[in-house]
Amino acid sequence: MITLTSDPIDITAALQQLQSSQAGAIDIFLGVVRDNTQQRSVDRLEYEAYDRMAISEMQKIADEANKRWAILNYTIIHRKGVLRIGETAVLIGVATAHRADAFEACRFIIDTIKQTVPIWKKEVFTDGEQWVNAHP
Amino acid sequence: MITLTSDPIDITAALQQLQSSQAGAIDIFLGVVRDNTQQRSVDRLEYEAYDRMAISEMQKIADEANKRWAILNYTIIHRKGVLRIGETAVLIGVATAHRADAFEACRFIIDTIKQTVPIWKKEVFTDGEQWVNAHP
Amino acid sequence: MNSSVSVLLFGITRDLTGQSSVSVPLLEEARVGDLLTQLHQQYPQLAGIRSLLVAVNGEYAETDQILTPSDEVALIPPVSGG
Amino acid sequence: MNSSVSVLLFGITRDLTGQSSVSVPLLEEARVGDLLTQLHQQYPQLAGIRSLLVAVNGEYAETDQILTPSDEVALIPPVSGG
Repeated sequence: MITLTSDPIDITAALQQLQSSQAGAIDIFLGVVRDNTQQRSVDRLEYEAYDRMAISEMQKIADEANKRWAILNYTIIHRKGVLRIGETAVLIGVATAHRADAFEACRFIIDTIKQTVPIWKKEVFTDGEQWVNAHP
Repeated sequence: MITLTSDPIDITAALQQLQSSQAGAIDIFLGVVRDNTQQRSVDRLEYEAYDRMAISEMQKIADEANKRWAILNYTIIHRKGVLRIGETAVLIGVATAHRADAFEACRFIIDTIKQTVPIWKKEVFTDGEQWVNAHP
Repeated sequence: MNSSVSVLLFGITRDLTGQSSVSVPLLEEARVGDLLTQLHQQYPQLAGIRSLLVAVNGEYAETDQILTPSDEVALIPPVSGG
Repeated sequence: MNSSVSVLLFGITRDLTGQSSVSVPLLEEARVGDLLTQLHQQYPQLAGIRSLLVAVNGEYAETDQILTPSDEVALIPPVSGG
């Protein structure tokens, strides 16, 4: 299941959705807003998405992961809007029979999301702001 | 934090304990009881531990992970006793600044637990039972 | 025939132009590469961005793809989700 | 001097012997390897286990480690946690 949302991510609900009686391994990755980046103090992050395409690109990644690994269930949830320190920006959950598949698929999904999905993050520091990756 | 317990694993509490304002990534691995193994139908698992040594061996693994990766917080929780399909037998959680460390440390911890920690699992099938790994 | 295409702007491209979409005149048989050239002429500040891709109807497009006025076009500056 | 050491048994070793600990007579300067030999003589069914390690005072022990009656000794069949 793929979700792009302005609401806080409900980890318990995500876990519930991953359950499968055949699952022996579940890997859950959380991308969290931390209080600093490159030694600059972060006040908040502002996420913006090209919604329609962000969802279809995340679906492509999930489809590719399903081809490469024996996935029983997965969930991808990405936040948009203003996020404060400690909030979860992205949750990837993968349930598989065996643990290697869960770890590898989960990592593939988050790594690829960061490369191809049209979502943009502005870091708002205590002393300025910048769109991440935008500048040479 | 390291826990060996007969009580169900509380994932929300584990997540709470992993929080850190410096954390940008949290990886959580769950080992779950699945309904079959090698095509045999599983009724339940029975876990037994040499408690004192299981805890000290898990602590050694955590210490080694802390040396190898920049870990902000970790939690390792292992169940003992009778576990039914869908129950969580083990939870590993690692919080780091960057995601590669979280994935690698989490996987190292679960892989090494399976090699060195004196915990034993009996698979009780619908038609028999066996101690896992015990026989040649 | 004079026509134009509307281009959606996000992130730094929205900030730099001050607009969330811009209308760009479209010559017949214009390609994605032509659109990028026109946008750079119209908004020289776009040159400060590390890379710019174009999506057409929600899919990444090559520079030789031909545009039509009914396409949903978007400028995609470097993504930074996750 | 006649003495003995108590050996904790877990998992398949407990099932095979029907006991959760056994007392093994200990000669002076007896080593972990000697204990394993005695246990195998006393409980031939242990031979069916893929491997057996010994822990002394909660640490994996080499076969040449010398045992004393006050040691906490445990047989460690192949682990299968996780």
